[in-house]
Amino acid sequence: GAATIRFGVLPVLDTLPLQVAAREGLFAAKGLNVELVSFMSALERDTAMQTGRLDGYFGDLIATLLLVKTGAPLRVVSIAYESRPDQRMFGLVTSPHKAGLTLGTLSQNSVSISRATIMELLLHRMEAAYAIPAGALVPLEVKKIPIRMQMLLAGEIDLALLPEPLLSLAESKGGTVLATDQNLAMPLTVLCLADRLAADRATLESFLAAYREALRRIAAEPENYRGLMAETGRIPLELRDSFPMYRYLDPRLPTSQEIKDVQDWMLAKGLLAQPIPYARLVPAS
Amino acid sequence: MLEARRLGKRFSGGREILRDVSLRLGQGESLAVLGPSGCGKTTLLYMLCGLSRPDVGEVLLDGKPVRKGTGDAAIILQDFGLLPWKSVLDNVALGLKIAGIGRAERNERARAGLVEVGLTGRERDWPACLSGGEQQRVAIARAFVMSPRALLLDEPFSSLDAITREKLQATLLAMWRRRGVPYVLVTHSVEEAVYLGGRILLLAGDPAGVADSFDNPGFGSEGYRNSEEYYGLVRQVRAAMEELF
Amino acid sequence: MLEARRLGKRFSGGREILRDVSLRLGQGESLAVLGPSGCGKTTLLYMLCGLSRPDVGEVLLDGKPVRKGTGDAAIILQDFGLLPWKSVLDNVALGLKIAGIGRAERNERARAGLVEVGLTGRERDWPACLSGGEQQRVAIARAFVMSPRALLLDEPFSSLDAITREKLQATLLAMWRRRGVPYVLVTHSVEEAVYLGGRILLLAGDPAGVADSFDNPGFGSEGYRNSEEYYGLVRQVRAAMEELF
Amino acid sequence: MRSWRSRAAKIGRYLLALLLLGLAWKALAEVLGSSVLPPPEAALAAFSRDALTAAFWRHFGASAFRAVSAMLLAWLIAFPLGILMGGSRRIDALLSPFVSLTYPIPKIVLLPIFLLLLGLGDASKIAMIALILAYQILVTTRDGVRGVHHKHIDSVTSLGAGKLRVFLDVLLPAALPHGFTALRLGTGVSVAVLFFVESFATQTGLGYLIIDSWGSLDYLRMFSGIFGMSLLGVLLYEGTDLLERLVCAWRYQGRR
Amino acid sequence: MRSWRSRAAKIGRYLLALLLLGLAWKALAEVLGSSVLPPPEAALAAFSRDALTAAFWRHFGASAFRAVSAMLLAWLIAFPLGILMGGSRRIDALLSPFVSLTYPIPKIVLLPIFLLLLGLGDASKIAMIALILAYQILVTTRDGVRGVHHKHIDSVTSLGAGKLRVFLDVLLPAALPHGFTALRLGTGVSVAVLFFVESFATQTGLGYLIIDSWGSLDYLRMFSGIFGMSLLGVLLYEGTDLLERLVCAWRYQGRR
Ligand SMILES: Nc1ncnc2c1ncn2[C@@H]1O[C@H](COP(=O)(O)OP(=O)(O)OP(=O)(O)O)[C@@H](O)[C@H]1O
Ligand SMILES: Nc1ncnc2c1ncn2[C@@H]1O[C@H](COP(=O)(O)OP(=O)(O)OP(=O)(O)O)[C@@H](O)[C@H]1O
Ligand SMILES: [Mg+2]
Ligand SMILES: [Mg+2]
Repeated sequence: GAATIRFGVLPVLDTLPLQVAAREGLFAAKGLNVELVSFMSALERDTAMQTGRLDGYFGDLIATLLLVKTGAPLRVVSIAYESRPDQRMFGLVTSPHKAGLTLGTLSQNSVSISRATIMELLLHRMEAAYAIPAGALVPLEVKKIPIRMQMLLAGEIDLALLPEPLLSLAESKGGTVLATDQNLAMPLTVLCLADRLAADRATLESFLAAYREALRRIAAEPENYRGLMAETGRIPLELRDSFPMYRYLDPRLPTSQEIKDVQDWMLAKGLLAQPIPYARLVPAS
Repeated sequence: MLEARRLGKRFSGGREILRDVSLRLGQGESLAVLGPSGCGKTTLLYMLCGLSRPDVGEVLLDGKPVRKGTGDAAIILQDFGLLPWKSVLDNVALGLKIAGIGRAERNERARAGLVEVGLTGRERDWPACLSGGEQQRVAIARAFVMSPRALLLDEPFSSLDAITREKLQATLLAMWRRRGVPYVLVTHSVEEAVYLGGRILLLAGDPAGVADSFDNPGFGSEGYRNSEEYYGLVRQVRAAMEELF
Repeated sequence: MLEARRLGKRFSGGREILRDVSLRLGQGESLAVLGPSGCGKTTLLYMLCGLSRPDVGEVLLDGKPVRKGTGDAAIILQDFGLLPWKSVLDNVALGLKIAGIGRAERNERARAGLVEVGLTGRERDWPACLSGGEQQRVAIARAFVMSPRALLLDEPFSSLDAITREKLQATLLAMWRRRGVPYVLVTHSVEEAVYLGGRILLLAGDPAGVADSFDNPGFGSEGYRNSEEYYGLVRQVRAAMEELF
Repeated sequence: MRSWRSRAAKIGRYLLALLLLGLAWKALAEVLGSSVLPPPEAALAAFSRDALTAAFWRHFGASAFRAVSAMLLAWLIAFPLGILMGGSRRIDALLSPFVSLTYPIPKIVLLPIFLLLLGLGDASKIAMIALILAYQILVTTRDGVRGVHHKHIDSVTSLGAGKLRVFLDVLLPAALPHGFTALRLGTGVSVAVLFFVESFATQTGLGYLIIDSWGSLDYLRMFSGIFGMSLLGVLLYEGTDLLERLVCAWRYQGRR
Repeated sequence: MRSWRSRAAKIGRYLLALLLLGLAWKALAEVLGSSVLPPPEAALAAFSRDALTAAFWRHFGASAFRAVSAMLLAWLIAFPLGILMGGSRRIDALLSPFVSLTYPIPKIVLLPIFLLLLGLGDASKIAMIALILAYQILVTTRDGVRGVHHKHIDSVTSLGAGKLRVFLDVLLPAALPHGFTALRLGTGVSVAVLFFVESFATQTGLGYLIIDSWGSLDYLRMFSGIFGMSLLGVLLYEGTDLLERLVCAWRYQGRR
């Protein structure tokens, strides 16, 4: 058959359509041989991508831009998840021990994030969107998300920026969600393919078609996929039944403005030295 | 007063080494033990000072069971037992240190001990830099500077030249005369046994036991080694050995 | 033919141990070395077999510089040098194994060697389970089963009882008669030196050198130990020692 | 071979240790609250449940395979090298700088190179564990061999042994106990590294199980994984002990 | 004390090792031709630049402080315990099961407990490194002390020594070389663990520097961090060597 496309994924909710497409043979039906390779953290996934051991991956825009900066032959082929008003993916949540905190009473409270990732950008955007004064939040680097979560629940840190389903879990344990990504209107995660695959029209079309088919199936029978979502998105046991089934938008490319917004922030942070042309980031049309 | 009552010993392998060995050694007495190589002499001394426990019988020092770790019965081990990580001086002073004697005094006594065995100037050397005979002399000094209630010597002069050996035999006797410490001497030299042992024990057999014993009242005196009595006993012991071993 | 030419040795500490020691030992000859404890006898043997390099002078075996790791000059080390991780049999067979002799043959020869030193039945024991004298006998067996071009013995019988010692002295002489292997024997027993050394060397001084030497043509013969000649030489050597040491 | 009685005593001591650890755990769990530490009885119950599933043993087997292969690989390379370095001042002087310069590099950062050379599969995982173990085996063995008494080497040399035989008859047996120490150390290290290398490109292994459950804060499943690791560790550790008793029998001799 | 000449030779060998490692690196970089492995000269240039900044030395100092404190702490606890276990069959039989049961637990999973008990600061970081080191020191020391020849103990006992003096005069000195081996092992381990513990609640330390640059795919800065780790490791390693030569002088004696 066709050469294997090894596609790196993380155990997060955004990857459900990919999991469905892989499990239900949707890629195969389009003549593609896609193998999902799971990673526990972005660091190792990026390294595998960079060393050419992956042919595509799921990740956030920041990681993608950094990878392209270091010369990884990679194109964004679609947004995987973008923030939307009716569904939250990230949020700023207080520790159960600090449940009384509100946006107005923040002052020098520690918030744990992980630097140079989408987390830091989200915090930046939330501060702007919710008019949180500078200095009200003191970022505290904690790379490992489970540790971040545990420290929050134990009250060692005041707030944390967490993805779903951990956000809901923190909330269920008594934390208060102060801010979410719902109104930020920004793409959060993307699907990328190696240059050579993205340049091949037929492959690209087949890939996206399979992905669309997965979206269609999820939308048609969401409850059929609860188990898969719980397993691949690592939904804690106690939330498994109550957790809402996530909805996903049709694939589309990020616009040049959306990319520019992210790049501007990265340039300001020193993560990028110069902007990467939009044409270098998306498949040649 | 050191007393061993019907000692018996076998090793874990199951071999019985010693059976029914008894001896008594009062204050101011001495005992020389002769026996073929591997008969159990070292094993006997280990039991006499409590380092090893007999399977049968008991060892009493002044009426109480001997216990290891008291230093009551000092032993010169066959393989010297010097600590490689201590200097010669510290090795000699070790027993004194354990007895709780202050640094200044114990170093002085250790230095005197080293002079006595002819190792002046070697205080700061490591044992590994010493010749076999020098190591043996350090072990001798280490036992001699102590004040034990009994002294056990396991072939203490085996690696020494004749002159040094005679000098140290004299030192042993002088010490014994001065302090009256009873000693047990294991040796392979019949001459040495007869010169130094107030009583001579022959161990032999399998398992070994006391096969023969000789009283030797004249031992250790000035001209004894040139006396008829001495030669006679040497011959007598040798004859017994030739028969037994 | 073993030849040492004006050997000198000092240790890293700076102490000069030996100076200007020469000796020659032809096929079928033998040499006994006497000297006070710590004078450098062991050091000399180490140089003779190439284990240690002299700072001055050279050692020739059959005209060629002696090299370590050839097994040409076998040595019985003062501290036996048994390998604790090898059984008694394997220790004895070690030299043969190194010489490339097959397992069956070397085990047979090693077993015979053990019989000769009176350790039948101990083949499978570990050295740590042996008494001092038993260890020494294993070391003797190990050297005797080999076929070296020269044999160096460092106080080989020091831990043995008189009977065993005499038996093994006889074994050494028998081997020497059979194969003519020249040997150098370091000992502290004047009697042993006079019985076994075709030539007797006295080392003494600081640094030590050859202080005296005695020819001893009658050595090793049947009744030598009861002869006037023997007693005379023993007395003569002892007198020289008393003067020198 | 030791008797059944002493073996029973050993098992008894293990049970005692388990009991005491359980009590300490219980106390700690009470103090800290269950957000980081589930109560031991719950964890034990979950473990007993999981231990009956084939999935658990698949994880166990995958980890055991990786750990044991890595230990073997590391040992085969590092043990002889350690002996060489410990046995020869010259070789040691030459190679030591390489060791001390590269040893402190956190090997994790070499992951890219491993991925480049060996891919995403078990090979790179095993190589990574083996690399970390190899350093430890090397240092332990070398230091141990350095302590070999010179008289043993003299003794064998005087019998005609060249370098090879000194290596085989002295350095190798003298190094064995240290090699076993290194292996014992290695059981813990390889299990710790497993935890790291099973976080990429695999969905099997106890390390994966632990990280995955940690990520979803499923502490009970996580502790099943930890129990599994502990079990694996004990097996490797006691296995090493047993092997040592067989191979280094001479060490257990000579007491009076 | 060794002479200046031998010290110069040592530095020479270090330079040689650096050169060879550089060449190997260069070759690997050429062959792999990947951005994950920058050419050594670029990394070196970046390092020389960074090494002139105060920030770099702040990272270095923070890591050095954590590593050295952890090594001290671990040693103070585990070394005496190792001697006790190695010196007494009874104590060993009782405590060994605790070691073999808990040693294989990846200590990382205990991090939350440390954080709760000790807070987010340096204390929990140091404790975590120390815990991992302590196991290694314990096992190495215990195994080493087990190998002490019984005659040394007999000898001191016969002079009247009780357990305390046997401990101080025999087991302790006999254990020292093994303690140093453990410290040498520890240099590498503590640096590796630094890499992990500096990934939370700190913005100083070489581990942080490395992960942060790795995360932002800034490989040159990452290699500066790695160089820093290597430097730190060499200093600790050679420091241990020096200390051993001073404390265990008797080990370097007795060759002919
Ligand atoms: N490694 C060393 N470093 C320094 N000095 C040493 C070393 N080895 C031996 N010596 C010294 O060299 C001298 C000669 O030692 P050697 O072992 O040759 O004596 P020996 O004549 O065999 O004595 P013995 O009869 O006691 O066996 C001794 O004084 C000893 O202390
Ligand atoms: N740990 C042990 N296990 C088994 N057998 C042992 C052990 N230690 C000693 N033996 C055996 O016990 C016997 C007596 O040993 P011991 O050392 O007491 O002899 P010895 O009379 O002192 O001999 P030597 O004169 O050679 O020193 C020997 O045959 C020896 O092999
Ligand atoms: Mg004995
Ligand atoms: Mg000597």
